[in-house]
Amino acid sequence: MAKSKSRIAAACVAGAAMSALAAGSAGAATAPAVLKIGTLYASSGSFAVASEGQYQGLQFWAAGVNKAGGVFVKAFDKKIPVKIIAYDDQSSTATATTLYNQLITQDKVNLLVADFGSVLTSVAVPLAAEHHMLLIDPTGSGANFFTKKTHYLADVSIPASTVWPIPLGDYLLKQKIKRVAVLYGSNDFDASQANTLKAVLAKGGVKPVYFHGVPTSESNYTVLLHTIAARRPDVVIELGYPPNDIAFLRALSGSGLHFNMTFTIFPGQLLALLTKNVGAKTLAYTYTYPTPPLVKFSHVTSGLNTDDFVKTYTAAKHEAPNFLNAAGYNTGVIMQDMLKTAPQFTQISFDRALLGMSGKTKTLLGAFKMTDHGAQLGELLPVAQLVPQGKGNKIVVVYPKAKATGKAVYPAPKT
Amino acid sequence: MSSEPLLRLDGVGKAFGGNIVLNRLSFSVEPGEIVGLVGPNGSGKTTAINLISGVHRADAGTIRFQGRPVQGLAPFRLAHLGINRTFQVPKPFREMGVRENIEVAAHFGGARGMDADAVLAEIDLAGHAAIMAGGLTVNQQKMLDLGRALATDPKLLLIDEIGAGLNPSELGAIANLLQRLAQRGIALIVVEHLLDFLNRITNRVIVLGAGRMLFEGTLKAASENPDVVAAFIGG
Amino acid sequence: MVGLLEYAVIGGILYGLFFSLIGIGLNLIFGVMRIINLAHGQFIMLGGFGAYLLSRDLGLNPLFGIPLAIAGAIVIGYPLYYAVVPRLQKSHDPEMLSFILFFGIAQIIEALAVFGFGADQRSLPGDALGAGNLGVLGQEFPDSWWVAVLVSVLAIGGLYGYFARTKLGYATRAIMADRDEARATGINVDRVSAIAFVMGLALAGAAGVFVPYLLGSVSPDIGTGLTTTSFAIIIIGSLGNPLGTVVGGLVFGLGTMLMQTFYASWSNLVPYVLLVVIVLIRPSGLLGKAVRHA
Amino acid sequence: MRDRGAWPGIVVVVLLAVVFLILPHVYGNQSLLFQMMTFVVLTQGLNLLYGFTGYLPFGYVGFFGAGAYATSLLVLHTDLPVIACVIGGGIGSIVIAIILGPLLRLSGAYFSIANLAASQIMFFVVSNGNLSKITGGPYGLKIDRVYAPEASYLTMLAILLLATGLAAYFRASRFGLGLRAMTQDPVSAAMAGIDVVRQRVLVWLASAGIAGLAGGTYAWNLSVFYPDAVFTLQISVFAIVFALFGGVGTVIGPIIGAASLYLLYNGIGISFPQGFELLYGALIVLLVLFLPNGVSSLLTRRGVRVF
Repeated sequence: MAKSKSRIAAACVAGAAMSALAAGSAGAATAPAVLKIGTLYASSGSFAVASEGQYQGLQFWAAGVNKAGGVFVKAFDKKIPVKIIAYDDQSSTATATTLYNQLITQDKVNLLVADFGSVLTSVAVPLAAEHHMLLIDPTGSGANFFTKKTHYLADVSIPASTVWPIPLGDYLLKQKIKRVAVLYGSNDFDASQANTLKAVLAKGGVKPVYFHGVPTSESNYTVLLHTIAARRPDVVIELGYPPNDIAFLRALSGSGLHFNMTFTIFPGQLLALLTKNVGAKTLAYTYTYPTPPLVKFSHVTSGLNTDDFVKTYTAAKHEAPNFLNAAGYNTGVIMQDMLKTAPQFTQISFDRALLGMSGKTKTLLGAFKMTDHGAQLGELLPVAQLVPQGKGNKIVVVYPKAKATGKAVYPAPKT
Repeated sequence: MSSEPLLRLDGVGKAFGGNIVLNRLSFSVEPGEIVGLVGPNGSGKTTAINLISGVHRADAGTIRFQGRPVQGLAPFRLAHLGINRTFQVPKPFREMGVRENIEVAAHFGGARGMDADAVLAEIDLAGHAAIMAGGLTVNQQKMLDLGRALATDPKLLLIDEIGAGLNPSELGAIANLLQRLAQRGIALIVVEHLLDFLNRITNRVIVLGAGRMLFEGTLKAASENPDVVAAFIGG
Repeated sequence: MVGLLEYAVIGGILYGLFFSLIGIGLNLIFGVMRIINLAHGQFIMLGGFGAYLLSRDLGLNPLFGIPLAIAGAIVIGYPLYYAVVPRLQKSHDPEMLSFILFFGIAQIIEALAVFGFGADQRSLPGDALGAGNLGVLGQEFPDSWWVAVLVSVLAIGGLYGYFARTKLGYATRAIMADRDEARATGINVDRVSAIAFVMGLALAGAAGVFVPYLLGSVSPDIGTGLTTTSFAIIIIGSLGNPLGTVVGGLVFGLGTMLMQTFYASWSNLVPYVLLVVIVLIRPSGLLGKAVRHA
Repeated sequence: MRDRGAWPGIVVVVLLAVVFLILPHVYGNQSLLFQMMTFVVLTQGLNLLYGFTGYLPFGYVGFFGAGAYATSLLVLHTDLPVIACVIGGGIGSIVIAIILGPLLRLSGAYFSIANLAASQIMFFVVSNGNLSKITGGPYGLKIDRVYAPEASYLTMLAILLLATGLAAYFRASRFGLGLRAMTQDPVSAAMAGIDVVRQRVLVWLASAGIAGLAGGTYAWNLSVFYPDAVFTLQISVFAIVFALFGGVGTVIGPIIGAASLYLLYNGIGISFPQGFELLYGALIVLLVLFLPNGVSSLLTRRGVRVF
């Protein structure tokens, strides 16, 4: 018993020390010497790859602004350097909950940025609202989050996954492709896309010939592909996470089966990873949603445009950026604009500033459009095809017309 | 009621995976009686005890205790009714004190008034009350098994080879103890290979051979019965 | 496009045979040592990364990952065995304590793998085990499946031969039947167990070589899932019985592939529902005690 | 010797209450305190079963998740007060435990792994897209209209005291003496008149109920969650590791184990995140090798009877 008491006492002392040290406070009237941005990332577990990408993008942004003397904060009419305080949640929501709280209550960060994805963002949503902190949410787009008006949630870098497949569905209808097979992971991200796609197709009178969820952990697609092939689809759409896409594409190339059109999500976000794992040859003629930097936005109102971002990022990190790096960087750019326009240094003023920027701001990810529910409508993802070029593949945007850079090769030739 | 014996088996049988180990066993036991159960290894003695004490369930026949059928009852219910036993390989609660071993049975055995100290004195372990049961010798552990059974205030005790490995003076002490228990009205069924020991305490033995009852009567008469002799010699 | 059922059945048999190899190392170690190697899946993962490194840096065929797995199992397995197993077996509850201890080891391996290889998915050249398809009864499967199945059958057959034909194998079986008695009859229990431990790890590593082919890719976080699936398989078959693992693998493979074909979204339930149902009907697994004592 | 009565239990319960009522005023990260209590509750709940009957439930998280879902669905579909919904979560878990009762016929590793499988089945069923209309499926659940960190903190504290009280009862009562007897030898325990099956089932239900209450309160505290958050195997694993670290079969062992290791977990996680998994893994290995009966055995070895 004595032992447990002394441990708890130690915790008390540590706690007291921490609260004493944490001096700065959100909404303080005097300018802080450094702007504390709190965030989480996952070094291990199922979200590690994506989360670290996003975190590196944010770090790249912070390094950039600090080199220029910090971000301009309108409320204090001066530049203030930023400092990122980041903890590792290891893809665990339980750990993430305490760490978000740590950032809010102990580190008293000025701005709170969520970890990658809906799962690790979810636990921060009520916590931020409770502590009246604006949760800046780069990639958490769960349909559950944006159900009411709030000052404490802002999805900044990707549109809700429910709207992603709208152009894809329109494209299929326009091309009069009737035999559609959809195979999706049973998780928020993939299932919500599958359901949107189904609804879009239904409007055009198309009912998928195959429409099934598989476990998110699914890794063997050989027999599934055979079952799908038995329905003689023209297009097979696989909505998954990167490991699913890799397993799916490898199984497809090994199976000897061939479809006129194959679509998966992640070649458009993590092209290097997918190419490394499944090979350029297998990826050829696959369709995807291309994301920056695979599609370029050259006219921006804030931050670097896509090409400049790729150049500077590659120079700084000796590695070409992917979408998640861009999303992390974009989060920084949006915050930078927000601080530049918010008249007061308060969370509500920040949220109003973001709403004010909505529809007027363009970044390397395209247009920034946010609802008062905090949802991002932004730039709809086009449809593109990977077309062989040299040893690799190039992205050819095929839909919508306004963004198209070429015509689709349909049906896809056997490679 | 008065005509009904304490325990009565009628045509009791048991098979394990098609292998018949006990076939149509019938006998009865009166209060205060000590009955010996003998037979070569594998003849079904321990199985008979397991069936009566509820550790296994009979496939055929009826077992009546005080006139009511008891086959199929869980062992703890039989313990509450007054049937208890010891084990060939003693099974004390090894990481509990000797006294705690007795207390458990006194508390849960349906005889809450039982005095643990009296039981400890009876089985001659009063001096070891505080040590862990696992620290006792095997023979002491057998006595502890007996003590745990006694703490439930049994009417019928099934004693499975308590004498093996004891020296003559220890055997004598146990024989005296068992006789004292019988005098209190407890019926005992004693499985034993040591025929001298049995001869000393029983009036009646039941001889099993290959799962069947070969003989019932005095040990002396049994030793003259040709079936019994054949079973023991022929194996 | 006939024969969805036939395709699923043949696919299930092939997949199941491969998963017998996935599970068998765990079962061997449990059977001989009563030790639950909760890091089993992490050793499979290391086997996958071993083959990946050979293929990427030395340009070797991934099949060289198998001898590398054996070498790795010897280098890691012997010291690990002597460092932990005898100590665990002296404890009051080796089964449970080994579970915890190997959970710790699993964490260590996973952390080191993330340090060493990064958290990304990696895979092996798709055509290294043959780029075509091979059919049986008109149902075609990728060459890599057949190679994986062939290796699985050889490895399990080899293990069977080891048990049936070699002196060490006899000794191993004696230990599986009764450790103390085996020691009493003069068998060097520690030496034989150490060999079985190393073999268990080597089988896990060898299975890992094929993971990128049958499961798409390998990454540091796949270990835990493989461990729980392996558990289901060896319990369905019956703990401690290597032959049972093949039965368990086949039941798992067939169940999964049939489910995938007809009720795709429920296919992940297969191993666990089978496990619970079988364990409740036959607590000792499909090939329970009857076979072990035979 | 044994009959020290209820005093040690009362002392521990009062101490816990005082400590966890004061802590939030000293240390502001209430999520950390809440989760620490959650893990102490789960560790104690697991200890009830493992420490007092020898059955190690690898799938203990299944009851936690079942409680979380039962509570949340009650919040969404009824007008009951949240506390009643949390109690409903406990009852929901007990119902699951009754359904899974036959698992108790299994022993050792078979029980543990079958229980693990059962928890995975619950997870997969709850998160299956075909049941989205009922369970939220992969989209998870949102009950943020009742979000109340203070109230859920106090509720978790009440559950912590309940779990500790139960452990103290098991430790000091005749009922608990019976449990110890049947863990050591079930056949002899039956001959001693103990209804082994009934006692074991009661403990199983109590243990499941504690996890269910904890799960319900945890869901209330999160208020937006995906199935994975309440069904992740990490929760079982943590409870097992914490219990073993402290020492099972005692009242304070699991409390010490969970509180200290959880603090360490966060300490490493916050100060040295890269090395976290490695250090934690190494710590577990060293513990099992050198302190297999938990830290409370350090006292036992010196002749102190740990309560």
